[in-house]
Amino acid sequence: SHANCAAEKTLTEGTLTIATGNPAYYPWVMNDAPESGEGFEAAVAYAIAGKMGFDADAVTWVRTSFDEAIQPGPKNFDFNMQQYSITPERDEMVDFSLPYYTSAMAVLTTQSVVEAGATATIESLKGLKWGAVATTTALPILNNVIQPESDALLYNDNADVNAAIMAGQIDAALYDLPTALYLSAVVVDGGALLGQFPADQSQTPDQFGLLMENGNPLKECVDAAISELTESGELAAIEAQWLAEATGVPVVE
Amino acid sequence: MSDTAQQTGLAGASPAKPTRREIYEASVRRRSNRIALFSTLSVIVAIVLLIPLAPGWEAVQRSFFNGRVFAATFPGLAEAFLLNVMIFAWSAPLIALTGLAIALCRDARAPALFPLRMFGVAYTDIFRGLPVVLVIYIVGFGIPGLGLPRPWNSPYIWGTLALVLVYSAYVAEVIRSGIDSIHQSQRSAAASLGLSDGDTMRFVVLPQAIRNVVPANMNLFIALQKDVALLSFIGPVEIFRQAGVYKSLYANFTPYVGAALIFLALTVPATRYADYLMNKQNKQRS
Amino acid sequence: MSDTAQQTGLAGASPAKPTRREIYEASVRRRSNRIALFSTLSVIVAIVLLIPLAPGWEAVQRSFFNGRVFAATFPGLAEAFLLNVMIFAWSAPLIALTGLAIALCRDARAPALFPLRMFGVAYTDIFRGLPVVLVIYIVGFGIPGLGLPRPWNSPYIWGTLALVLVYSAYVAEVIRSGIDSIHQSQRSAAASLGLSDGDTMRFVVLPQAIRNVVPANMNLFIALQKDVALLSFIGPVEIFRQAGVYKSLYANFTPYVGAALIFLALTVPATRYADYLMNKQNKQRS
Amino acid sequence: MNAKLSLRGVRKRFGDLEVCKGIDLDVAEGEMVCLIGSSGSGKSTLLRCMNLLEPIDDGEIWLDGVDIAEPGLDPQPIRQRIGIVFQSYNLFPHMSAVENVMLAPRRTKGLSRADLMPRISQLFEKFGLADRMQHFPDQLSGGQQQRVAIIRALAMEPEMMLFDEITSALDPELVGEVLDVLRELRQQGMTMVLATHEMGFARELADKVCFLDAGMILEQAPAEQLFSAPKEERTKAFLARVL
Amino acid sequence: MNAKLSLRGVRKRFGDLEVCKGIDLDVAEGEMVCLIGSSGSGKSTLLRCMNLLEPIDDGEIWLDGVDIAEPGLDPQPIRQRIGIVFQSYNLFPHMSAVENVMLAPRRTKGLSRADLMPRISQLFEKFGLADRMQHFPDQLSGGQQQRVAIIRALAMEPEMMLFDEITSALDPELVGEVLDVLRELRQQGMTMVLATHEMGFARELADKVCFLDAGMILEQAPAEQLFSAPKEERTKAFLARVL
Ligand SMILES: Nc1ncnc2c1ncn2[C@@H]1O[C@H](COP(=O)(O)OP(=O)(O)OP(=O)(O)O)[C@@H](O)[C@H]1O
Ligand SMILES: Nc1ncnc2c1ncn2[C@@H]1O[C@H](COP(=O)(O)OP(=O)(O)OP(=O)(O)O)[C@@H](O)[C@H]1O
Ligand SMILES: [Mg+2]
Ligand SMILES: [Mg+2]
Repeated sequence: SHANCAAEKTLTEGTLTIATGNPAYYPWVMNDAPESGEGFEAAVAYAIAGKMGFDADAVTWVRTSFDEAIQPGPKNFDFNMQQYSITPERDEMVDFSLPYYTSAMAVLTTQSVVEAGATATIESLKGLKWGAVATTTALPILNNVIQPESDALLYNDNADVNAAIMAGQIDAALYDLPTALYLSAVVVDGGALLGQFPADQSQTPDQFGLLMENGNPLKECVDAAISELTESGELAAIEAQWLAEATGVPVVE
Repeated sequence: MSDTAQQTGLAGASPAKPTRREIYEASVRRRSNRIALFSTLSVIVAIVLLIPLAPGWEAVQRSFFNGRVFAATFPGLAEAFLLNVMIFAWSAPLIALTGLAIALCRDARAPALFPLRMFGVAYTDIFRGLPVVLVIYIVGFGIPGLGLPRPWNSPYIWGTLALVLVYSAYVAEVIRSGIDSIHQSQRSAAASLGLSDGDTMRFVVLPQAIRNVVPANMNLFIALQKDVALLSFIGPVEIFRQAGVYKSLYANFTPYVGAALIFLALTVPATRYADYLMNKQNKQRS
Repeated sequence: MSDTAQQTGLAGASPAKPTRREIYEASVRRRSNRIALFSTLSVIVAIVLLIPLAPGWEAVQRSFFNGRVFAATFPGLAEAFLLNVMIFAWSAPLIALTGLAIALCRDARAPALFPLRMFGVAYTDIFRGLPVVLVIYIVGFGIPGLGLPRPWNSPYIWGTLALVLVYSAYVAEVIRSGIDSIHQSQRSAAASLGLSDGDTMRFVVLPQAIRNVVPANMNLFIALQKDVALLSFIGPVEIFRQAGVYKSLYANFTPYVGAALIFLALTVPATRYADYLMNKQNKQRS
Repeated sequence: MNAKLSLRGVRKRFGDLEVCKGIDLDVAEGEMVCLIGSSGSGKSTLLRCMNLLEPIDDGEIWLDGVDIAEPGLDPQPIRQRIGIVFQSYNLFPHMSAVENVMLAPRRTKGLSRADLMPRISQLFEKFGLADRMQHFPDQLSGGQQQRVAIIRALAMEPEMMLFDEITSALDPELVGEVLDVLRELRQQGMTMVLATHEMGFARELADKVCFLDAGMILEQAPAEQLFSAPKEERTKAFLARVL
Repeated sequence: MNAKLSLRGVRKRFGDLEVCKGIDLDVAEGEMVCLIGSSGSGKSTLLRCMNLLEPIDDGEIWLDGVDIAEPGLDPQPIRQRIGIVFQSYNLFPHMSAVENVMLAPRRTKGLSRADLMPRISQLFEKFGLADRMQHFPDQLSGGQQQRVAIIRALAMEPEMMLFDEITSALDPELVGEVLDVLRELRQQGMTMVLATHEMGFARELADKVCFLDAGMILEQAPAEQLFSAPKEERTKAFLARVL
């Protein structure tokens, strides 16, 4: 039944074209190779495709930047999947699917900042020097929840934020929890996670959705597939497989 | 004078009566005004009517010329532009001074100053040869990594340094060309009065050289004002970055158009003025 | 000639015997060479010895001057630089032609061509007034949105267009100043032979004007080669973006240093040559 | 009206300055007319008006019975019929001598280089420049440049020629070679108008000499008569100064 | 040795071209020496050597019994003692006349504007420029500029003055006012060396005239004697050409 839903609605008949980032980051896509189906978003993508009636070999991947994804006009993908947060403002320009993941936000910092006395309290966080990737929704959370004393510095991508942390230009950066876990463990020397803002305690939780061209007829098919995956518990299983349980990270008070 | 007027009168063409060329030219002028008006209008009408017919015009309009987004973001952009102005304001004098110092290095003649001269050459060659954005990345993330404590590792300091390095190389070249353009006889005259080399440079050569290169330097400083936007890549939230933030917030490119308008409001008059100075100078020269 | 040589001989100072100035200058030269050598060496030694003593030097060296990363990434960077060269290669002629066309628009004198003249003025003012990176964003993401089908929405096409828009505005101004610099008497001479305005421009004015502005245009094209790097912001993986990808991959800034070296290898000789042409021209003028 | 070129009441002003104040002048076929007068009297301007380089404000200019001063007339074909050579040669510096000469005939008459070559090398030969055809202007002396400028004008086969103080920018020893060219043209019966301050030359060759003063032709007469018995006080004063 | 300035065997070459070929010359205190000779004979170069603007290659220059041509000597104090004025004035175009004059005394002698003002306005007054002190060079005529240049040199209170064809760039009617200045200085007993082509002036005022030819002083004698009875053939030929 779902297979019929997508008929004549995809970019290329019989094929589902999915976009992700360049590069795509761990743990969302392992080894920058979404075709393997390894990594949370890659696995979710193939699960959704399956529900919509596409075999694994009927899925093609393309790469886009954030700007290319929101650029007006016809897209070169059916949907785009790279941790796009759903916001009402963005929703006016593009279409989002139902959320496939609700993320906690986490504070990435370094051991030396922790040793200098930073703690997981809003009071303590306010005094830090903050940075973030300019195109993420970390920025509104930073400004609305933490309200730091000095203006945050903003960067193009994760790599530049990490460079700034390592150069000591910023104390801390706000990421979604899975990304922050990966960065603190692997990329940032002496990296540490200071605390997290759990999604269930937030009034405006950070929810990831698939991004589509405004008015894309495929949306209902995608939504149907996602709600089916959610209800059946398949989505939770994929999450448990690829995204580590972040039990050790204290909740920010 | 009255003599002339009389002769003119005698020859039959009083100033009041239009000559046949005047009559012809008046008719030409009327016709060409009509043509100019008509052709201008038709071009404008074509633009206004045809562009909206393009298939994606509505989408582009919503993404690029979105009134609601414009109104919501413009004040924030203008505020962010203050940071551009401030970075410009503290960079410009540093650039002028550094550029002057480098120009003097390259002009140093004593053999003991050979390393200074070589330094000047290497400096201008290297920093004129690199893309600004590359220098900003390398200096802005590299030097702070030397382990400087806050506030000495601020991206404002090192981003500014990157701009100073690049632009002072250009300014140095321009000043040096100004120094070279001062005729040897001016140095001779100063030397013959018993002035030292330093005094000759300071009181005789430099004032003239710098006056000669004002227009060229003005163009450089306009370019600087635009390149301040590149500092955003290492952190500072100036207008270009702010536009990017709004872009991702609204998933809309209108903020970039707003930023463009703000830039134009500043750079167009400045460029015009620099062109005017440049033209004046070229005229004087020939 | 032989007369002169004889007189010299008679006066007692044969060319073989050094004069007292020659003796003095030889000793000065020896001493200054020693000083120059010594001061150069001490500066170099100071740099080599002192910088590594800075607290973070090792970290910086590891992040910026990492031999292993350099060796691993340099070939990839050089390959990506081919894309810069290609974008440059197809942009440059387009820029030259567009710049020429705009310069001629601004020089149009017939009143019916008033919109053309205004268009030329607006074009140069707007595109010289905007940061290149802003134009690249607006054009590179905007026009494809007008609903163009692939391959007509390629970032290569529209990124190139952005570069052409900005640089042709500068080139047009330079060419126009070249046209203005041709003396009115040359146009008079051509007109007196019965040549049309078009032929006068094409055969008499333009060849001289363009020859005069070669050095200025060369500097613009060097700047263009550097600004090609900004196209990376809309997608093309040229050297700067490739360096960024390596940076993310290795969490290391050495690839940027590699990219800088590649740029310098190209732009330093080119800038030197442009300076040389510019100086030669200035000398001829005065 | 049997004059080749007739000026009637020609007036020309630059802004507030009236430079030609009603000039009447006839140049007959094959005649050589010399304009003399002090600096600023309007000689150059008058010549430039004659071949329409400057549009006149009022008056008529008849060439072979056609009023070429008619506003709105296309000046190009007229200019091709009347050659002019300037004081400052104005060769095109980026072209060799022969290219300077060939440009206008090639573009306006549609002739090829090969068509033109025989006649043009003949001209170069006649004026003693056969070995200089491939030289660029800055490789030529002032006198040679001026002769190339004359050849360039003659290559258009004009019906008449205007010369504006063509020797005054030359060193004295180079003047002779250029005046020889004019003698040669005179012999061939070219119609010529010549602004000059070489009074000896005007006296030797001119059929008619006009004395310009402050934009008016104050006196015109056959050369011998004007130089030996000028009527006007101002002419006398001017000749006293320059002779 | 009682001469103010003595040259002994002065040689100067530019590359392969020897411009001074062993010059011997004495200038006594209060004497006025004129250098004459055709263009390129080395007059300007000799003057520039005298106040060390050009280092000489060989020979000696004695000023008050001290050899100022000693290599390695600091030339600045010497140049302050010997003023020079050039053919092309070389005023500093970005300074007013009075600033042009004050710059050197202020910087080298540490005097303030107020210290200098009385004496300098006196100089401007003496040379008829009292009302031009605040003008910039491009607001002054050539003759006025040249007089400012002389005042500028005199303001350093030099012990002697060198003048290099200081009237040759001036229109004829402006020459007189500059020569008047020299007459005035002569009267005050200033020691002067003057390269000139104003033979009449040389004859009127010079104590001694030297004829330079191809870098050598071919003949030197009291003015009257040299002009009326030159001994050398070349001198005769030169005088025949210029008188
Ligand atoms: N394009 C122009 N614009 C304004 N004034 C001009 C122009 N051309 C010439 N004049 C003025 O017209 C007057 C006559 O100039 P013209 O060159 O015709 O004199 P001339 O007799 O040729 O003098 P000369 O012997 O110096 O060449 C002069 O006062 C001159 O300044
Ligand atoms: N800086 C220089 N470099 C090379 N050659 C020079 C230089 N200065 C002068 N000369 C040459 O030295 C010769 C003498 O020049 P100088 O100016 O002394 O002659 P002069 O007698 O003053 O001539 P004039 O009457 O033209 O001023 C000339 O041949 C000149 O070309
Ligand atoms: Mg004239
Ligand atoms: Mg001289």
